[in-house]
Amino acid sequence: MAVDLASVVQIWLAALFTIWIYSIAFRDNVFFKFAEHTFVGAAAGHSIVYGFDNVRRYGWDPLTKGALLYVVVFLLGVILYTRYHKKYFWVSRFPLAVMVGIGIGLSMRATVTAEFIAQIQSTAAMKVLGVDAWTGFSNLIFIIIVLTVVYFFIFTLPSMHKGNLGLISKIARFGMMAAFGYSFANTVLSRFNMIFGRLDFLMSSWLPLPGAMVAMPIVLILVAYAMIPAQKRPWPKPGKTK
Amino acid sequence: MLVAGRIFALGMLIALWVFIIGCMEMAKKKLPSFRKLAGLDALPEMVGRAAEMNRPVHYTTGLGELTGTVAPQLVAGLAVLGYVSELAAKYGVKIVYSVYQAQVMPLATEIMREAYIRAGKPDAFNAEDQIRYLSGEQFAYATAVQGFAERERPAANIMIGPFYAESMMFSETFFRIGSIQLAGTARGYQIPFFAVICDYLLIGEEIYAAGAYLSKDPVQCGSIQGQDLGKLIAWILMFVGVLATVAGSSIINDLLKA
Amino acid sequence: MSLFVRRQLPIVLVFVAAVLVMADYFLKIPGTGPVVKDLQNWGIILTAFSLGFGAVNLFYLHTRHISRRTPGQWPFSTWLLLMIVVFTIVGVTMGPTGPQYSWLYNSSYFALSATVYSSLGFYMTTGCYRALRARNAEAALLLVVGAIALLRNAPAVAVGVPIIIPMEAWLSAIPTTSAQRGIMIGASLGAIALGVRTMIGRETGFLGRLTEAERRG
Amino acid sequence: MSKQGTGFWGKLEDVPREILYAILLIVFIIPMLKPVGFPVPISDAVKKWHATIDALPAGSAIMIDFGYSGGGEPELGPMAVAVYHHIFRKGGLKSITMSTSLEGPLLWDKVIAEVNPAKYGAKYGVDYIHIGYISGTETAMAAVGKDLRATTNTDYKGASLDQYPIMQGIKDASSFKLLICYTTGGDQSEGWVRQWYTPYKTPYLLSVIAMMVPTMLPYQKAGQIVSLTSGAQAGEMELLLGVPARGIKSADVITLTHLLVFAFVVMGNIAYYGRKASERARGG
Repeated sequence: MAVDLASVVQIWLAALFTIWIYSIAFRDNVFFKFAEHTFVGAAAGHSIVYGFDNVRRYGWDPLTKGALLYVVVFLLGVILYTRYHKKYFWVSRFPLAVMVGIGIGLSMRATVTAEFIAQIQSTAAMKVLGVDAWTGFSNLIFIIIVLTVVYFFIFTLPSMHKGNLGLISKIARFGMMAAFGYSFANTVLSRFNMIFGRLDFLMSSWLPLPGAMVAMPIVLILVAYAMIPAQKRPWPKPGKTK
Repeated sequence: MLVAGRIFALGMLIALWVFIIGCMEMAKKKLPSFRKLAGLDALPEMVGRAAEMNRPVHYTTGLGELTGTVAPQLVAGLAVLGYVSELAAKYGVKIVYSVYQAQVMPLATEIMREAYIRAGKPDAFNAEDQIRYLSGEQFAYATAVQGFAERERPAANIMIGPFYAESMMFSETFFRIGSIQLAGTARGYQIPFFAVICDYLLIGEEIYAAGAYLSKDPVQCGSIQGQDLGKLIAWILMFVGVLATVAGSSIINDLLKA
Repeated sequence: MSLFVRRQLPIVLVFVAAVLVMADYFLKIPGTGPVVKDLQNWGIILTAFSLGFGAVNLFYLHTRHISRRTPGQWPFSTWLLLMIVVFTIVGVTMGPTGPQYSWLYNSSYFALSATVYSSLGFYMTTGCYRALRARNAEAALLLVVGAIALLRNAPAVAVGVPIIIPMEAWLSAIPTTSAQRGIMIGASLGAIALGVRTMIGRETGFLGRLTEAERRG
Repeated sequence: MSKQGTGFWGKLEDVPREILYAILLIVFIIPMLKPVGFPVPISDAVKKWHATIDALPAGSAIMIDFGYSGGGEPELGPMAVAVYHHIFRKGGLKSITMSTSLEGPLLWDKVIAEVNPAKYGAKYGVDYIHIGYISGTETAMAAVGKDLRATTNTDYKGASLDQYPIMQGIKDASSFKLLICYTTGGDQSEGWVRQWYTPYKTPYLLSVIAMMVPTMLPYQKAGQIVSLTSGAQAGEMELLLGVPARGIKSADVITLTHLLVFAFVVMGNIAYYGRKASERARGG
């Protein structure tokens, strides 16, 4: 397999990081800490890179092409960073207020339709009669669960939950537990697919490289060694690296 | 001037605004009463168990910032922290609060100190030992909490707030060391893990109700009451709509489409 | 500066921006369209500016570790800051999709971000073994539904035991969808209430740190 | 809360996690070394997704959001690859991509390299294009929906959009016949319903990581999403299209590991009830 040096180094780095991160499932150790700090630093750096790219493409480019109003946006963008100033932190509230305001406006205007009215409408239109018995029964169960779950989340009218009415909340809890069981199984699927992705990378990209088969046990032994508490291992002693 | 097909939505939105603001105003005069929350009722038993076993209670509120969209969940978590601290002070149990957000530290200190004063044991509170800022990074915070669990083996673990991927790590670790657990979050993806592993659960919006009920804050209580009216309307519309559909009428459907 | 400018004016701005965006959707008012269009594009640029916040926060936190030589932490802090600098320099000077940046991304960030969340799969496995118990009726229901979905998600099982396919389809379409819908209706009201509280200045989280006078005001 | 027990059942309940992990890893690795080639059934959601793209008239523009992060790549990468095969093979469609996730542009590069559009005679700027990461998530969706060219005038490399024939006639959401989103985030999957489906009624195909499927189901039921698939179904899409790749490769592993987890659940419960029974027998 002909691979250039840059790709080889890339695969080695990615492989080491993968193993180091997985070590956390067993115990905290110095290699995990290193990989984790790399992750956090890289994520922050990546955000800056794309933030810069966006500011340049959507702000700077139009500005240099003559859209002078963008000067205001640039000023607002820069004063966002006054939030770190001891005295003038409050100046950053103005651009933040614009962002928050847009966010609220966009979310509220659509939420009331997409997540409230559309859901009510779809429930109300379900047929219990005039369809085959099984569909009718299923739809009935559906309607009962939606109604009981909404009822369950009514908090400030305690009389709605007294005595026999408590049964409604019980049904709701059963409905939600079924949903949680379903979600849990799907999460297992997601996480296992992710593990598969990483193991597949290790086995089909890294291990075929020269030296990887020898390196793997060494890497694993080092990680295992790093998991021994500092006081119990012969070297290095606590206080030096940890 | 109105856009066809969006009229009912606008009317509904305005109605909801009126409910929410109106209830907040009303709550200033008289707080609404709340239904029982099964999760909260378990707390005295949990803290009592810790007292019997002479082991600490662990509390944490997950990630998120007081300035972000999940702030209300964090606020709810802090309100419950006050109540649990008071219980712990009364039972003479040590409660340890693991913190992810440095900005929360002063607020948490105030809340816990007041709780100890309410319990009549102001001297028993030691902020440095009981409020531990671990890290502002998700997995560093998560591993630090796990380390604490393994070392000090708390008898009870309470997690209320915005939780992310660390929910599974926490609930599994505390389960393994035998802690009795109460968890609550409004982050939908994480509720199933809590439901599977924890002994007691506050489901989704229940944490807001718990926080409002315990803090007696009129804004929070009123807001929840306003939302309840919205839920009542949704309930009635669905109920009547289903009956109308059975009767062959699409009156509710047409109304909602307006 | 007066309390009004510091505390009330931002809330007024929130209110105005939110009302404009909503008016553009619900009402036909000549002139709002172009204004909201600009406003949204401004929102994009401001968000882009705010993408540096994370790095600044980390910078504050970790320079403190470095200057105090926090045992066991400061070398990692130095490395973390170095990573931020390297990513920024390579990405900004050589382009965010250039081969150099792409190399950097694939050798570190991509591998790490793909691995970090997958490590939870291990916790889930032990969770399944130890905690997924039929302790009571609710837990038993959760377990049964979860087990059926697990089996359906194993492709070969679904082929071998075809009955599992309609069973899972029903569980997904009926109880799961309906319970999620109930939760969604409640949560949508929560989102609207949060919006209202922010618009009228009862939820001031976004203002950040409040001074003593502002808290009272 | 676990009850640390003694005796056989107690020990079985308390198997050290290292052993459970080791068994899991072995079950992962064996089928990777020796693929079995288990069969895979094709579900209705995947068929419906496929049919939706098939039914698009020639010349239709599709908006595609690469809204996932690296963590979702093993699921959503193969799905995006398979769908691109379909789009390019059908031909005559314009796929315009943007990203609401910071990692989107770089992940898109990976996917395109894997698809190799040139094989189908598809050209960048004519048949497909990437207009870049746009920050602000829902704000970005709303802005692009309202007026795409007012939001951005350059592609993801910073080249002017004017030079690309694919952008002719593309103005706003109404220029698109279909919306596709691959994502690991709720802000994205739900955001497109709120910012595109709700105001513009653009037909919406969504692929998310499996764990997000349940929360998105109500939208599908209400007709706001035409077809909802999980990235884990990428193998089914590959089979349907006859382009077996990474998605189908995972089928063996997923089958065996799921059976293992199922066995773990059963064993755990047997141990639990075994311990309870023996406790009752001993102490009552």
